[in-house]
Amino acid sequence: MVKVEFLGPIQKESLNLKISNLQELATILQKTPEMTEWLANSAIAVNDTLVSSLDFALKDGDKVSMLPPVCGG
Amino acid sequence: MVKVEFLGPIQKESLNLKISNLQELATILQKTPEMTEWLANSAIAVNDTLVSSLDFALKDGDKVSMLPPVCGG
Amino acid sequence: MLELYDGGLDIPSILKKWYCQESTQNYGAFIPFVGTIRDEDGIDGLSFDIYEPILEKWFQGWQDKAKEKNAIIKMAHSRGDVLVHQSSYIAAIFSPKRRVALEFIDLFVEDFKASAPIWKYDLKNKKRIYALERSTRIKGSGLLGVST
Amino acid sequence: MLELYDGGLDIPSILKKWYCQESTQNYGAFIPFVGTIRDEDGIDGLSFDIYEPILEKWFQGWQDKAKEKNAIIKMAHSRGDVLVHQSSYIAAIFSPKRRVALEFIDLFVEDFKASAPIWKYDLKNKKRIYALERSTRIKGSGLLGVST
Repeated sequence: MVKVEFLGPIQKESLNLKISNLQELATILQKTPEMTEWLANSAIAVNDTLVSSLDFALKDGDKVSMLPPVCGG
Repeated sequence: MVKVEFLGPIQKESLNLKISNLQELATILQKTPEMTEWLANSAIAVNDTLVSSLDFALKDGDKVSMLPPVCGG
Repeated sequence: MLELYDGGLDIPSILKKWYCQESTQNYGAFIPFVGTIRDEDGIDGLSFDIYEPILEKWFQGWQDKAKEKNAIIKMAHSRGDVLVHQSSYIAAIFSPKRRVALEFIDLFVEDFKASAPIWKYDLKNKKRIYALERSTRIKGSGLLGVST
Repeated sequence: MLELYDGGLDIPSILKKWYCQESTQNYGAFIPFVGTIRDEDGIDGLSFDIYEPILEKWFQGWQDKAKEKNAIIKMAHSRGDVLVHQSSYIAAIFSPKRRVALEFIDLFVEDFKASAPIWKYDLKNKKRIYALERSTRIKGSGLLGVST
Protein backbone atom coordinates (compact mmCIF):
# COMPACT_ATOMS: atom_id res chain seq x y z
CA MET A 1 0.00 0.00 0.00
CA VAL A 2 1.05 3.57 -0.72
CA LYS A 3 0.05 6.31 1.73
CA VAL A 4 -1.10 9.57 0.15
CA GLU A 5 -1.24 12.64 2.38
CA PHE A 6 -2.60 16.11 1.68
CA LEU A 7 -0.69 18.95 3.32
CA GLY A 8 -1.56 22.43 4.57
CA PRO A 9 -4.92 23.78 3.45
CA ILE A 10 -6.06 20.71 1.49
CA GLN A 11 -8.89 19.45 3.68
CA LYS A 12 -8.71 15.78 2.85
CA GLU A 13 -7.97 12.66 4.86
CA SER A 14 -4.95 10.56 3.95
CA LEU A 15 -5.53 7.65 1.58
CA ASN A 16 -3.99 4.18 1.41
CA LEU A 17 -3.91 3.01 -2.18
CA LYS A 18 -2.64 0.07 -4.20
CA ILE A 19 -0.82 1.97 -6.95
CA SER A 20 2.50 1.46 -8.68
CA ASN A 21 3.22 4.92 -10.08
CA LEU A 22 2.10 8.55 -9.89
CA GLN A 23 0.11 8.25 -13.11
CA GLU A 24 -2.28 5.88 -11.38
CA LEU A 25 -2.62 8.32 -8.48
CA ALA A 26 -3.39 11.16 -10.93
CA THR A 27 -6.11 9.06 -12.58
CA ILE A 28 -7.75 8.31 -9.22
CA LEU A 29 -7.60 11.88 -7.85
CA GLN A 30 -8.81 13.45 -11.09
CA LYS A 31 -12.14 11.70 -10.51
CA THR A 32 -12.81 13.94 -7.49
CA PRO A 33 -14.02 17.37 -8.73
CA GLU A 34 -13.03 19.24 -5.56
CA MET A 35 -9.46 18.11 -6.12
CA THR A 36 -9.12 19.68 -9.59
CA GLU A 37 -7.65 22.98 -8.45
CA TRP A 38 -5.33 21.37 -5.91
CA LEU A 39 -4.03 18.95 -8.53
CA ALA A 40 -3.23 21.86 -10.87
CA ASN A 41 -1.57 23.84 -8.05
CA SER A 42 0.33 21.34 -6.00
CA ALA A 43 3.79 19.84 -6.02
CA ILE A 44 4.31 16.15 -5.29
CA ALA A 45 6.86 14.53 -3.01
CA VAL A 46 7.60 10.83 -2.63
CA ASN A 47 9.14 9.92 0.71
CA ASP A 48 9.72 13.65 1.32
CA THR A 49 11.62 14.31 -1.89
CA LEU A 50 9.99 16.39 -4.63
CA VAL A 51 9.45 14.51 -7.88
CA SER A 52 8.84 15.76 -11.41
CA SER A 53 7.67 12.76 -13.44
CA LEU A 54 4.36 10.89 -13.52
CA ASP A 55 6.31 7.73 -14.35
CA PHE A 56 7.85 7.76 -10.88
CA ALA A 57 7.53 4.16 -9.63
CA LEU A 58 5.92 3.57 -6.23
CA LYS A 59 6.44 0.57 -3.99
CA ASP A 60 4.77 -0.80 -0.90
CA GLY A 61 5.29 1.53 2.07
CA ASP A 62 5.99 4.67 0.05
CA LYS A 63 4.53 7.98 1.17
CA VAL A 64 3.22 10.47 -1.40
CA SER A 65 2.64 14.07 -0.24
CA MET A 66 0.75 16.80 -2.03
CA LEU A 67 2.05 20.32 -1.38
CA PRO A 68 -0.23 23.22 -2.37
CA PRO A 69 1.14 26.78 -2.94
CA VAL A 70 3.35 27.95 -0.07
CA CYS A 71 3.88 31.22 1.74
CA GLY A 72 6.25 31.11 4.68
CA GLY A 73 7.61 34.12 6.50
CA MET B 1 41.44 83.21 6.36
CA VAL B 2 40.52 79.69 5.27
CA LYS B 3 41.08 76.82 7.68
CA VAL B 4 42.51 73.64 6.12
CA GLU B 5 42.27 70.42 8.14
CA PHE B 6 43.77 67.00 7.48
CA LEU B 7 41.61 64.09 8.57
CA GLY B 8 42.25 60.54 9.73
CA PRO B 9 45.76 59.22 9.18
CA ILE B 10 47.23 62.40 7.65
CA GLN B 11 49.60 63.50 10.39
CA LYS B 12 49.56 67.22 9.76
CA GLU B 13 48.45 70.22 11.82
CA SER B 14 45.62 72.38 10.49
CA LEU B 15 46.61 75.45 8.44
CA ASN B 16 45.10 78.91 8.23
CA LEU B 17 45.68 80.33 4.76
CA LYS B 18 44.76 83.38 2.74
CA ILE B 19 43.50 81.69 -0.41
CA SER B 20 40.53 82.33 -2.69
CA ASN B 21 40.10 78.98 -4.42
CA LEU B 22 41.21 75.34 -4.26
CA GLN B 23 43.73 75.81 -7.05
CA GLU B 24 45.74 78.05 -4.75
CA LEU B 25 45.58 75.44 -2.01
CA ALA B 26 46.79 72.75 -4.45
CA THR B 27 49.76 74.94 -5.44
CA ILE B 28 50.76 75.45 -1.80
CA LEU B 29 50.38 71.81 -0.70
CA GLN B 30 52.16 70.43 -3.77
CA LYS B 31 55.36 72.13 -2.50
CA THR B 32 55.46 69.70 0.45
CA PRO B 33 56.88 66.34 -0.77
CA GLU B 34 55.35 64.28 2.08
CA MET B 35 51.90 65.45 0.94
CA THR B 36 52.21 64.10 -2.61
CA GLU B 37 50.58 60.74 -1.96
CA TRP B 38 47.83 62.20 0.22
CA LEU B 39 47.01 64.80 -2.45
CA ALA B 40 46.67 62.06 -5.06
CA ASN B 41 44.55 59.89 -2.72
CA SER B 42 42.27 62.29 -0.91
CA ALA B 43 38.86 63.81 -1.45
CA ILE B 44 38.21 67.46 -0.60
CA ALA B 45 35.27 68.93 1.28
CA VAL B 46 34.47 72.60 1.74
CA ASN B 47 32.34 73.31 4.80
CA ASP B 48 31.69 69.56 5.06
CA THR B 49 30.40 69.12 1.53
CA LEU B 50 32.50 67.19 -1.00
CA VAL B 51 33.61 69.27 -3.98
CA SER B 52 34.87 68.24 -7.41
CA SER B 53 36.37 71.36 -9.02
CA LEU B 54 39.64 73.20 -8.37
CA ASP B 55 37.84 76.44 -9.35
CA PHE B 56 35.70 76.19 -6.23
CA ALA B 57 35.77 79.69 -4.70
CA LEU B 58 36.72 80.07 -1.04
CA LYS B 59 35.80 82.91 1.25
CA ASP B 60 36.90 84.09 4.66
CA GLY B 61 35.87 81.59 7.34
CA ASP B 62 35.53 78.58 5.05
CA LYS B 63 36.79 75.21 6.21
CA VAL B 64 38.53 72.85 3.76
CA SER B 65 38.92 69.19 4.80
CA MET B 66 41.13 66.57 3.22
CA LEU B 67 39.75 63.01 3.39
CA PRO B 68 42.18 60.18 2.66
CA PRO B 69 40.96 56.66 1.62
CA VAL B 70 38.27 55.33 3.96
CA CYS B 71 37.43 51.96 5.44
CA GLY B 72 34.54 51.87 7.89
CA GLY B 73 32.89 48.77 9.24
CA MET C 1 20.23 25.22 12.67
CA LEU C 2 16.48 25.25 12.15
CA GLU C 3 14.19 26.13 15.07
CA LEU C 4 10.38 25.97 15.12
CA TYR C 5 8.31 27.67 17.83
CA ASP C 6 4.63 27.72 18.67
CA GLY C 7 3.37 31.30 18.21
CA GLY C 8 5.32 34.54 17.78
CA LEU C 9 9.12 34.56 18.01
CA ASP C 10 11.12 36.27 20.76
CA ILE C 11 13.38 38.05 18.26
CA PRO C 12 15.73 39.83 20.71
CA SER C 13 16.46 36.54 22.52
CA ILE C 14 17.06 34.63 19.30
CA LEU C 15 19.34 37.35 17.91
CA LYS C 16 21.32 37.44 21.15
CA LYS C 17 21.64 33.66 21.28
CA TRP C 18 22.79 33.34 17.67
CA TYR C 19 25.21 36.28 17.91
CA CYS C 20 26.79 34.88 21.07
CA GLN C 21 26.99 31.35 19.64
CA GLU C 22 29.11 32.55 16.73
CA SER C 23 30.92 35.58 18.17
CA THR C 24 34.32 33.87 18.40
CA GLN C 25 34.02 31.87 15.16
CA ASN C 26 35.67 34.59 13.04
CA TYR C 27 32.63 35.48 10.94
CA GLY C 28 33.14 39.08 9.83
CA ALA C 29 29.55 39.51 8.66
CA PHE C 30 26.23 38.58 10.31
CA ILE C 31 23.00 39.43 8.49
CA PRO C 32 19.63 38.48 9.95
CA PHE C 33 16.32 38.92 8.17
CA VAL C 34 13.28 39.35 10.43
CA GLY C 35 9.70 39.08 9.17
CA THR C 36 6.99 40.77 11.22
CA ILE C 37 3.22 40.51 10.73
CA ARG C 38 1.84 43.74 9.29
CA ASP C 39 -1.49 45.18 10.38
CA GLU C 40 -3.37 45.17 7.06
CA ASP C 41 -6.64 43.99 5.50
CA GLY C 42 -8.25 43.88 8.95
CA ILE C 43 -6.46 40.70 10.01
CA ASP C 44 -5.89 39.81 13.65
CA GLY C 45 -2.76 37.91 12.67
CA LEU C 46 -1.53 35.03 10.56
CA SER C 47 -1.36 31.32 11.18
CA PHE C 48 1.12 28.80 9.80
CA ASP C 49 1.23 25.10 9.00
CA ILE C 50 4.65 23.57 8.45
CA TYR C 51 5.61 20.24 6.92
CA GLU C 52 8.81 19.60 8.79
CA PRO C 53 10.43 16.67 6.92
CA ILE C 54 10.68 18.60 3.62
CA LEU C 55 11.51 21.87 5.39
CA GLU C 56 14.47 20.15 7.07
CA LYS C 57 15.72 18.78 3.75
CA TRP C 58 15.32 22.11 1.99
CA PHE C 59 17.16 23.85 4.83
CA GLN C 60 19.97 21.29 4.83
CA GLY C 61 20.46 21.90 1.10
CA TRP C 62 21.03 25.60 1.80
CA GLN C 63 23.29 24.84 4.75
CA ASP C 64 25.44 22.73 2.41
CA LYS C 65 25.59 25.55 -0.15
CA ALA C 66 26.60 27.99 2.59
CA LYS C 67 29.31 25.65 3.84
CA GLU C 68 31.01 25.77 0.43
CA LYS C 69 31.50 29.50 1.07
CA ASN C 70 32.56 28.93 4.71
CA ALA C 71 29.26 30.45 5.79
CA ILE C 72 26.42 29.17 7.99
CA ILE C 73 22.68 29.77 8.04
CA LYS C 74 20.29 29.80 10.98
CA MET C 75 16.54 30.00 10.77
CA ALA C 76 13.54 30.08 13.08
CA HIS C 77 9.84 30.06 12.18
CA SER C 78 6.52 30.11 13.98
CA ARG C 79 3.91 27.35 13.96
CA GLY C 80 0.25 28.20 14.53
CA ASP C 81 -1.09 31.67 15.29
CA VAL C 82 1.03 34.83 15.30
CA LEU C 83 -0.64 38.15 16.04
CA VAL C 84 -0.18 41.44 14.21
CA HIS C 85 3.15 43.17 15.09
CA GLN C 86 4.67 39.91 16.27
CA SER C 87 7.41 38.23 14.23
CA SER C 88 7.00 34.80 12.61
CA TYR C 89 10.28 34.40 10.76
CA ILE C 90 13.98 35.01 11.22
CA ALA C 91 16.87 33.76 9.13
CA ALA C 92 20.52 34.76 9.41
CA ILE C 93 23.77 34.28 7.52
CA PHE C 94 27.19 34.32 9.14
CA SER C 95 30.15 34.49 6.76
CA PRO C 96 33.80 35.53 6.84
CA LYS C 97 33.24 38.28 4.26
CA ARG C 98 30.38 40.65 3.62
CA ARG C 99 29.70 39.98 -0.09
CA VAL C 100 28.89 36.31 0.53
CA ALA C 101 26.51 37.26 3.35
CA LEU C 102 24.76 40.02 1.39
CA GLU C 103 24.22 37.75 -1.61
CA PHE C 104 23.19 34.69 0.42
CA ILE C 105 20.57 36.42 2.56
CA ASP C 106 18.77 37.66 -0.56
CA LEU C 107 18.88 34.30 -2.39
CA PHE C 108 17.97 32.38 0.75
CA VAL C 109 14.97 34.53 1.69
CA GLU C 110 13.60 34.51 -1.87
CA ASP C 111 13.97 30.74 -2.19
CA PHE C 112 12.40 30.35 1.25
CA LYS C 113 9.35 32.26 0.01
CA ALA C 114 9.15 30.16 -3.16
CA SER C 115 9.95 26.71 -1.81
CA ALA C 116 9.67 26.21 1.94
CA PRO C 117 6.70 23.93 2.77
CA ILE C 118 4.87 26.41 4.97
CA TRP C 119 1.24 27.47 4.52
CA LYS C 120 -0.10 30.83 5.60
CA TYR C 121 -3.61 31.67 6.75
CA ASP C 122 -5.16 35.03 7.59
CA LEU C 123 -6.75 35.16 11.02
CA LYS C 124 -10.05 37.04 10.80
CA ASN C 125 -12.96 36.80 13.23
CA LYS C 126 -11.44 33.66 14.76
CA LYS C 127 -11.36 32.03 11.32
CA ARG C 128 -8.30 30.70 9.51
CA ILE C 129 -8.43 31.63 5.80
CA TYR C 130 -5.81 30.15 3.45
CA ALA C 131 -3.85 32.99 1.77
CA LEU C 132 -3.96 31.39 -1.70
CA GLU C 133 -3.54 34.62 -3.66
CA ARG C 134 -0.31 35.49 -1.79
CA SER C 135 1.10 31.97 -2.07
CA THR C 136 3.57 30.59 -4.59
CA ARG C 137 3.39 27.24 -6.37
CA ILE C 138 6.42 25.12 -5.65
CA LYS C 139 8.51 24.51 -8.79
CA GLY C 140 7.09 21.54 -10.69
CA SER C 141 3.56 21.97 -9.34
CA GLY C 142 0.61 20.65 -11.33
CA LEU C 143 2.14 17.24 -12.03
CA LEU C 144 -1.00 15.30 -11.04
CA GLY C 145 -3.34 17.74 -12.80
CA VAL C 146 -2.13 16.85 -16.28
CA SER C 147 -4.80 15.01 -18.27
CA THR C 148 -3.47 12.01 -20.12
CA MET D 1 19.35 57.36 13.59
CA LEU D 2 23.14 57.34 13.77
CA GLU D 3 24.86 56.26 16.98
CA LEU D 4 28.58 56.39 17.72
CA TYR D 5 30.15 54.52 20.64
CA ASP D 6 33.63 54.40 22.13
CA GLY D 7 34.97 50.85 21.71
CA GLY D 8 33.14 47.65 20.71
CA LEU D 9 29.37 47.63 20.25
CA ASP D 10 26.91 45.77 22.49
CA ILE D 11 25.16 44.17 19.52
CA PRO D 12 22.41 42.25 21.39
CA SER D 13 21.35 45.43 23.24
CA ILE D 14 21.33 47.55 20.09
CA LEU D 15 19.36 44.92 18.16
CA LYS D 16 16.83 44.65 20.98
CA LYS D 17 16.46 48.42 21.27
CA TRP D 18 15.98 48.97 17.54
CA TYR D 19 13.58 46.03 17.17
CA CYS D 20 11.44 47.23 20.06
CA GLN D 21 11.48 50.85 18.84
CA GLU D 22 9.91 49.83 15.52
CA SER D 23 7.90 46.75 16.43
CA THR D 24 4.50 48.46 16.14
CA GLN D 25 5.36 50.66 13.15
CA ASN D 26 4.16 48.08 10.60
CA TYR D 27 7.51 47.31 9.04
CA GLY D 28 7.24 43.78 7.64
CA ALA D 29 10.98 43.40 7.11
CA PHE D 30 13.94 44.20 9.37
CA ILE D 31 17.45 43.46 8.11
CA PRO D 32 20.49 44.29 10.22
CA PHE D 33 24.07 43.94 9.03
CA VAL D 34 26.66 43.35 11.76
CA GLY D 35 30.41 43.69 11.20
CA THR D 36 32.73 41.86 13.60
CA ILE D 37 36.53 42.12 13.80
CA ARG D 38 38.16 38.98 12.44
CA ASP D 39 41.24 37.43 14.01
CA GLU D 40 43.67 37.66 11.12
CA ASP D 41 47.17 38.90 10.24
CA GLY D 42 48.13 38.79 13.92
CA ILE D 43 46.15 41.91 14.83
CA ASP D 44 44.93 42.58 18.38
CA GLY D 45 42.03 44.55 16.96
CA LEU D 46 41.18 47.57 14.83
CA SER D 47 40.89 51.23 15.65
CA PHE D 48 38.69 53.85 14.00
CA ASP D 49 38.71 57.60 13.42
CA ILE D 50 35.42 59.17 12.35
CA TYR D 51 34.74 62.60 10.90
CA GLU D 52 31.26 63.15 12.19
CA PRO D 53 29.98 66.19 10.22
CA ILE D 54 30.34 64.47 6.84
CA LEU D 55 29.22 61.10 8.22
CA GLU D 56 26.01 62.74 9.44
CA LYS D 57 25.35 64.34 6.03
CA TRP D 58 26.09 61.10 4.19
CA PHE D 59 23.78 59.20 6.53
CA GLN D 60 21.00 61.77 6.18
CA GLY D 61 21.18 61.39 2.39
CA TRP D 62 20.52 57.66 2.76
CA GLN D 63 17.77 58.26 5.30
CA ASP D 64 16.05 60.52 2.73
CA LYS D 65 16.38 57.86 0.02
CA ALA D 66 14.92 55.25 2.39
CA LYS D 67 12.01 57.53 3.26
CA GLU D 68 10.94 57.64 -0.40
CA LYS D 69 10.37 53.88 -0.09
CA ASN D 70 8.67 54.21 3.33
CA ALA D 71 11.74 52.63 4.90
CA ILE D 72 14.12 53.75 7.64
CA ILE D 73 17.79 53.11 8.32
CA LYS D 74 19.61 52.89 11.65
CA MET D 75 23.36 52.67 12.10
CA ALA D 76 25.89 52.45 14.91
CA HIS D 77 29.69 52.49 14.68
CA SER D 78 32.62 52.31 17.05
CA ARG D 79 35.20 55.04 17.66
CA GLY D 80 38.70 54.14 18.84
CA ASP D 81 39.88 50.62 19.61
CA VAL D 82 37.82 47.48 19.04
CA LEU D 83 39.33 44.12 19.86
CA VAL D 84 39.24 40.95 17.78
CA HIS D 85 35.81 39.19 17.94
CA GLN D 86 34.08 42.39 19.02
CA SER D 87 31.75 44.21 16.62
CA SER D 88 32.42 47.72 15.32
CA TYR D 89 29.53 48.25 12.94
CA ILE D 90 25.81 47.63 12.69
CA ALA D 91 23.33 49.02 10.20
CA ALA D 92 19.69 48.05 9.75
CA ILE D 93 16.84 48.66 7.35
CA PHE D 94 13.18 48.53 8.31
CA SER D 95 10.70 48.53 5.43
CA PRO D 96 7.11 47.52 4.80
CA LYS D 97 8.13 44.92 2.19
CA ARG D 98 11.08 42.58 1.92
CA ARG D 99 12.41 43.47 -1.55
CA VAL D 100 13.08 47.08 -0.58
CA ALA D 101 14.91 45.97 2.57
CA LEU D 102 16.99 43.32 0.79
CA GLU D 103 18.06 45.76 -1.92
CA PHE D 104 18.70 48.69 0.44
CA ILE D 105 20.89 46.82 2.91
CA ASP D 106 23.22 45.78 0.09
CA LEU D 107 23.44 49.23 -1.51
CA PHE D 108 23.76 50.94 1.86
CA VAL D 109 26.55 48.72 3.19
CA GLU D 110 28.54 48.96 -0.07
CA ASP D 111 28.22 52.74 -0.20
CA PHE D 112 29.14 52.92 3.47
CA LYS D 113 32.38 51.06 2.69
CA ALA D 114 33.13 53.36 -0.26
CA SER D 115 32.08 56.73 1.14
CA ALA D 116 31.67 56.99 4.91
CA PRO D 117 34.45 59.19 6.37
CA ILE D 118 35.87 56.56 8.71
CA TRP D 119 39.51 55.51 8.86
CA LYS D 120 40.66 52.08 9.97
CA TYR D 121 43.91 51.14 11.68
CA ASP D 122 45.30 47.73 12.57
CA LEU D 123 46.25 47.36 16.22
CA LYS D 124 49.54 45.48 16.49
CA ASN D 125 51.96 45.55 19.41
CA LYS D 126 50.18 48.60 20.85
CA LYS D 127 50.68 50.45 17.55
CA ARG D 128 48.01 51.90 15.30
CA ILE D 129 48.81 51.21 11.62
CA TYR D 130 46.66 52.84 8.93
CA ALA D 131 45.04 50.14 6.74
CA LEU D 132 45.74 51.95 3.47
CA GLU D 133 45.70 48.87 1.26
CA ARG D 134 42.21 47.89 2.46
CA SER D 135 40.84 51.43 2.16
CA THR D 136 38.87 52.99 -0.68
CA ARG D 137 39.37 56.44 -2.18
CA ILE D 138 36.24 58.52 -1.88
CA LYS D 139 34.77 59.35 -5.30
CA GLY D 140 36.50 62.42 -6.74
CA SER D 141 39.71 61.88 -4.80
CA GLY D 142 42.97 63.32 -6.13
CA LEU D 143 41.58 66.77 -6.92
CA LEU D 144 44.48 68.63 -5.25
CA GLY D 145 47.11 66.29 -6.70
CA VAL D 146 46.52 67.40 -10.27
CA SER D 147 49.48 69.34 -11.68
CA THR D 148 48.49 72.47 -13.53
